[in-house]
Amino acid sequence: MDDSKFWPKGTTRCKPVHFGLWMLFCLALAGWALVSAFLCLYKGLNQTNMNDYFAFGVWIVVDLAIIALGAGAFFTGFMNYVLRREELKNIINAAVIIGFICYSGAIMMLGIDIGQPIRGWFGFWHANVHSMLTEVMFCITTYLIVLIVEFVPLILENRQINKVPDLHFFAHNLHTIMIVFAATGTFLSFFHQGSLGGMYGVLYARPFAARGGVLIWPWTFFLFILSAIAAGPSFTTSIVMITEIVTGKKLTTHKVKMLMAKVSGSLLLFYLVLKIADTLYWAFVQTPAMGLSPSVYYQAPYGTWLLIAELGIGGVLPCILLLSPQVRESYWILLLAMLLNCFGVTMNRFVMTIQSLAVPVLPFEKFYAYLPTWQEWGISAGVIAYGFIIFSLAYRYLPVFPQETKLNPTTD
Amino acid sequence: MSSSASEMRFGMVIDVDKCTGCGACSVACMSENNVGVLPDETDKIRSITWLRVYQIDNGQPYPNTQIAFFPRPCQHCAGSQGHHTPCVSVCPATATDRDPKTGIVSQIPTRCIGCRYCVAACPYHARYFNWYDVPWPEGMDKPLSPFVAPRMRGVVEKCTFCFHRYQRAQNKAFTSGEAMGEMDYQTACTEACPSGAITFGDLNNPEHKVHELKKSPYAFRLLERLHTDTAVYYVSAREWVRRQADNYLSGEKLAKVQAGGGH
Amino acid sequence: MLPFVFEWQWDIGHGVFMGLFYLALTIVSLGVVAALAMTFYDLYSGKEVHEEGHGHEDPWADYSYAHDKADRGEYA
Amino acid sequence: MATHGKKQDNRSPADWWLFVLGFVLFAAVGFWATPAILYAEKPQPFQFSHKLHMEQVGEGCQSCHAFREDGSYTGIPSLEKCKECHGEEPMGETPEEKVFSKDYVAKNKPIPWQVYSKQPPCVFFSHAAHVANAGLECASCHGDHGDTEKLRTYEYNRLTGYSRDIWGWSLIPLDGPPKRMKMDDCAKCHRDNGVRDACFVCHK
Amino acid sequence: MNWDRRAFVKFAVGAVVGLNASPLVPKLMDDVAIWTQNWSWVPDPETGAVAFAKSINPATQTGVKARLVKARLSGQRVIRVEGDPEHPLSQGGVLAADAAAPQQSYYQAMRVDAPMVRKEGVRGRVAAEEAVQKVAAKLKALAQAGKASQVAIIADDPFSVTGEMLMRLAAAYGTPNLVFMPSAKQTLALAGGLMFGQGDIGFDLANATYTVSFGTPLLEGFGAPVAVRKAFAAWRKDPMHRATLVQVEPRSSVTASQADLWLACKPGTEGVLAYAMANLMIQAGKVDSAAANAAGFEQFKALLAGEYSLEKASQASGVPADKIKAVAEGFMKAPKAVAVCGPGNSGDPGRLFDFMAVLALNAVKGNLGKPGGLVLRQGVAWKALGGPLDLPGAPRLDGGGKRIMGSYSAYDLAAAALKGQPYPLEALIVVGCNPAFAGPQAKVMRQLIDNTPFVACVSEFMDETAELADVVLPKASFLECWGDCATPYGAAQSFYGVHQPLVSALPQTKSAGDWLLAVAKLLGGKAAEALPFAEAKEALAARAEGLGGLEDLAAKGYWMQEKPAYGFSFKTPSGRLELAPSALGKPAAPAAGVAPSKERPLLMAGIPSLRTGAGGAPMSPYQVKILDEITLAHKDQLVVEINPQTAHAMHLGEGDMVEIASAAGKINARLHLYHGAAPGMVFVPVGLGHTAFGMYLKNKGANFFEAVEVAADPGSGLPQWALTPVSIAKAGGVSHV
Repeated sequence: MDDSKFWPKGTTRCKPVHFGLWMLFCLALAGWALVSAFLCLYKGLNQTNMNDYFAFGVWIVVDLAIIALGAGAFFTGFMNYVLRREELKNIINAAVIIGFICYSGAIMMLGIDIGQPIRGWFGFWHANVHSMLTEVMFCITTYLIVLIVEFVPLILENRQINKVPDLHFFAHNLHTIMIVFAATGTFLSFFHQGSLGGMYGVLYARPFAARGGVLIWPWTFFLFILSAIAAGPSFTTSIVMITEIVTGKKLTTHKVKMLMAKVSGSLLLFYLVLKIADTLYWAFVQTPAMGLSPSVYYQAPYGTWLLIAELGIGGVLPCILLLSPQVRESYWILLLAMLLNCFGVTMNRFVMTIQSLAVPVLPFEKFYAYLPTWQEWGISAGVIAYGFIIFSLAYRYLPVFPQETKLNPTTD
Repeated sequence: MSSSASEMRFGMVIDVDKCTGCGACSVACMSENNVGVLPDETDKIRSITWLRVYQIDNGQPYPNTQIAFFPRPCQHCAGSQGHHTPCVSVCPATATDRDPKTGIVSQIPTRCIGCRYCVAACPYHARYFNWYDVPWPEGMDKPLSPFVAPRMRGVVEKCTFCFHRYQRAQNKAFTSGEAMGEMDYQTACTEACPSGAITFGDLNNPEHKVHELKKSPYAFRLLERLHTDTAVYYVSAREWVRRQADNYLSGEKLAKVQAGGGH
Repeated sequence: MLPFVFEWQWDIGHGVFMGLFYLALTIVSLGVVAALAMTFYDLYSGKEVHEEGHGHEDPWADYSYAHDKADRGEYA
Repeated sequence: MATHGKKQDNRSPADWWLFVLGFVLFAAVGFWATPAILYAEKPQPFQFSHKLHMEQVGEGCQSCHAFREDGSYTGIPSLEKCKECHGEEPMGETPEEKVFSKDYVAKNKPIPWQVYSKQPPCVFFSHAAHVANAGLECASCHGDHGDTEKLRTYEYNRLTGYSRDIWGWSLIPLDGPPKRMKMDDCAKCHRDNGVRDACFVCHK
Repeated sequence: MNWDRRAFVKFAVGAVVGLNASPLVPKLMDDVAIWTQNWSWVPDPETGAVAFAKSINPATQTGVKARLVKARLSGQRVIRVEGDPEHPLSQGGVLAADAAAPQQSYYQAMRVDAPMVRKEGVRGRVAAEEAVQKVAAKLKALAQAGKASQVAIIADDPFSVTGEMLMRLAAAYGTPNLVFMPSAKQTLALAGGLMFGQGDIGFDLANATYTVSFGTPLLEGFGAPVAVRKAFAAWRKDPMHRATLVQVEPRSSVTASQADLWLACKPGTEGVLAYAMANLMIQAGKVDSAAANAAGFEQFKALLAGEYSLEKASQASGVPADKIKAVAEGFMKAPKAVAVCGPGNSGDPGRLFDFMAVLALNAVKGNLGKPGGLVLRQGVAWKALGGPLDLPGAPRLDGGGKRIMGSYSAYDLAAAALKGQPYPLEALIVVGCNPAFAGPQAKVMRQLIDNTPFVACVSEFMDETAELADVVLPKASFLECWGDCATPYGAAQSFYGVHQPLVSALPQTKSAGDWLLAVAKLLGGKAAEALPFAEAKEALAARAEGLGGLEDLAAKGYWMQEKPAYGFSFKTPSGRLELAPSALGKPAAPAAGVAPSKERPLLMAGIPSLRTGAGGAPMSPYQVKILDEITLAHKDQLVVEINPQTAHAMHLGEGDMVEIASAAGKINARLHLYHGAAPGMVFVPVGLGHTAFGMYLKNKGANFFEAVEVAADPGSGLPQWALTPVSIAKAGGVSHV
């Protein structure tokens, strides 16, 4: 079974049997997810460990994390098309694919997470415009459409599909006006990344999550955007680097990676300054005003190590690394710094979801901990498997990396 | 909080010193509103009791230990200082809404998509999600009331201040012509309480008992500092009970936050 | 999300929210329609399809991007 | 358009009719086939003539469908109400009444009528508010059901289980009750009469 | 026309666009969403006319009003049991058990829905005639063989019409072994009889301004709980100046917490405190005239001064002397003060000494027959069902005859029958109670049932006793049949409540009275003459003639003495108050209390709670649901309370799985550290641990009565199980922090 004629021009891919094995592994993960999804849909959400205190569980954490990490798509697109940083052209395709994976994966997970998926469209039909979640639902679905529109031309550039004239021209024309979609995507992403943060900031009756703000947007609105665009490029670049390690090929010049790292690092710095200011204000001014002390927030097992992990290991450390030129020159330490950056934003999403629900508000309530069931892990793993499958297929059959042929001169 | 003549604000005054935690209010509420029972109800944070009776104690060692009870229905918050009712403002599908005419927060299970954002937003844990499809074994569906629709799985439900009794009182008023009196619309828990600890009525109406009771110096509300402006007042002559209603820093004195809309 | 739905009352919240939302939707759909239109134009103007006749590494190379500085040989 | 290059000739103009054929065929399926599959019929226990009864009773609809003193509404009358006039021996000669007297009155078995306007369990419709307070005519929602000779066939939605009268005759919100009785139609009538309502006014 | 791929694509695109142009997609989306709102497995209760009917719940003695819906197709059903505002005792209040009653009677799996007979070990449904015939045949055979006295009957309430019918049937049939579940009414009647010659005593709580409750859960199961709570509400009407309530008991219970003052005494020393307060009042010269010239007053005064001085009492009870003094003074000064005694915290009938000490304190205060004090009740003027019948001569199995005033003990009966003295048991009939589960005799009763050749059971629920019985006759619930219940314990006015059938009973079920009449008819002879009624309603009507006829009694739901009868008369042998009762010859004195030993260092007592249900009747699903995690923990483990210091001393921690073992048996539970628990004690919820009743109740928690040790109370001869010495040890199983 030789699929070489589908490979992008001038590139070599691993033998189909290796690719088949890899696909089998991913499909096994996806199978586990399907079983979990069936159980949750058929028997109901009692299959999870969520309850009336933990209305949100690991699914929402993963949703928020992959949408934050998927921000690489819109921000790279924004820099490439709107800010005319042309060298990002070599990584924009990967960014778009990762963005598409994250958003479509998140929406599928939300489909299972809500109690009545069949009534999901009520959020659009009977919209409550004052709710941050409505804004999230509107923007995420619209931005997914934008991502699909950005992903389609890449698919149509597969060597065989490109032969069909209609599709060839359609892909080309879409590409010429891509700036329109990139700009709309940026506008939409700005709002829903913010609204995901706003979702927690507006909970004025939940002291841990509540924040002051400007007009209708709590500070978490802006903090979530900043942390997303700080982590997005890192996530995209680290995925590309991991693909390079796995396939043994150089996919983009190191210059592109250094640029992404530099952007990521500076945004991370900007975010950390604001985040630490917000945390200090929240811990020493806002919380006492509500009659609570930070020690109430940090109880076993969600102790202060979470703060250190989020802002220290996941924040300050990668920021320093990404901003120092020697690190950006290196390969492995750069990869490590970017992964730490992603780890930081994931911890932030975890803390804002799980810990804010664990903290009791009524003085006579108890502090509860939460541990997902295998079904919940199954569906989270399913999204990751879905990502592997889509990215592997895209890498194998679509011309994702323009510089690949030049960087890996084939012998014949 | 301004209240025009036509605007009613139904609320409760619960005397904690009369409540002995017997649970009659909780059971009467579940029987009145067709709340189901799962085979295993020991997981208390998944058990649906619209009115949950919390047990609190003064933390003193033997022999000065004292316990008391907070029956906690939905507080039907009005929200204040620019904030809406905590749960109503967050629902994406407008499945829950606060009726300005009666001050009651409604919950429509047939529109709820089960995203549970309102459950996370409510600081009083007064909202419950149907994690299970409630089993109705042979005979258990007979004592169901036709005036409240039983809920399906995957939706949120909460105390409605027995609004179906307001609807029936409204029907009676329409056909008989007289206006609705205080005693025409009473909740199931108010009627059930053997110690008469719960009083229900229109907080804005001077003739209703609650209008006076909420003015007692011993009256307080849960989590007053969050400015949720709740409709359920609690009364207790014991200072340690009043102190359990809100979060205080160790040194803070109780008088700092006064009940009865002193914000 | 449509004005004839039950509890619809116009207020600035609705105006701003729905306005921006429909704006974004129209921009995206116009973009796609524009691409389709250009495709039909290309099809019927008989433009040639540049298949793999010449194994040029960079698929974008032969398209004259006046503005595309990238292909003026500045690979690192 | 001018012909350009060799592409033009292998596209025969006949191609487009295939698109139109597909369009028309499936549009027909959508418009005609789905209602036929979606809605099914259930027979009434026996025929009933409102017209015949309206001529003989004193206060029109209220004589059988009346208010109770606590303001609730009887809706479909119970067997006891029928027994106020009917006995075990049929009064007229119509075959329906024989079935009624023999199978139901004699056996004292309640009549399992298919109710055209049965609202979903989550709806609280107050006749008191609409008839006693707002003074609406029965026909404004029930149409000419009161003067029909025979009961029309009862159709219900296979998927939702609700009678077609309340949610199924027409999709577009132009024609209101009795042709279309979805939530928006009730809301429209409320809005036109300046009644600002909360969810719990109509839901339970 | 070449049908190539491009043509097919065009057709397909046309089809898709065409389909979306039709209303198919929005219609299906809408209908599928509506389908989720109308699932078939979610019930749609039928509406109908609402009606109300009055009734009384015999289990909780609350006057209730059932809310009925008369639906067009499915007929009449009860949807709510609410309080009856016009009822003088309950005044509209209900308990959790009342509000959950509809579930209890409708839930099929719990109910016995048809008569059952066990053939070769397999229990099968039979027709009513066959079941009754089997019971009657067995009894007739025994009577002919002269073994009539070797039949025992266990019932729950001696004052109900069923109780009276059972007395007449037992007497007519010829067996002396009719035993009722022990209750505090008997202890109070005994104490009153000894000191005043009056058994029918009540406490006028509503008018009292200073109440001292000795060792009884006043707010958690004393008398008619709702009536007491209405008095409690009256005390607390105005939060600024409230009537005082003092609770005397070892544990910080609900009553102790709601009381204005709690005297945390050592277990079993409540009576000592009552005597000490009386002594203080005598020392202060504040003695009522009736007490001053009571029989044996000098002897009483000397005993109190000697044995029960302030220091001795404080030392014995562990309560600081100044607190005892303060309460004694408060009791002295208050215009309308009353001391209250009643059922113990473990549901036991109470110790006679404690009751007599409390009555003596009331006598010294002089509130006998005064508002807010001890009052005599007029007694319900119901008509007896027939002429007096002579009691059979044979000795009673539970040795009841020897004791004063015929007290009952199912425990002694079971123990004696097992030993075969004075004679073995041939047949056992259980009517309307669940002795194999509820009550100290649970373990012994199960052995007795196994060894008794014939066991018949008239039961509403398939409970533990019914599951072991040979014949089970389905009893109707109080919502489905005629029945009554008499004055609750400690009520100030005598009372008589009637419940009527509001809902068509399950086809085969009848009231207990009907089943007795059916058996009596088949027995014929004297038994038939003793109960000359066609159905139980007729017997009730006969009884109700004294109270103005059954019809308007049923409509009103109750008969009640208008207001408490103030004024007091003594019917003692000496014609006056007897502080040293002639039957005893000296004032009451406590016997040696139950003491913990080395290998059983702790004392176990029950936790009185209105949530865990009353007596053998099962808790309905709603009641099980409101048990919080300090009563029934995750995975259905019972939770017991222990004082943190005691637990620490025994190296036990919060959430440990422990095994509590006494001489009689052992139970497994999870430990909960509670500051309010008295040191050296462990407190166990009562009423859980059923092994029957289907998924809502089966195997939830452990049964307190499995580990209870029973001893006869030296004074009243009634079984006494308030305190049991137990050992406590970790029982493996991971502790859930």
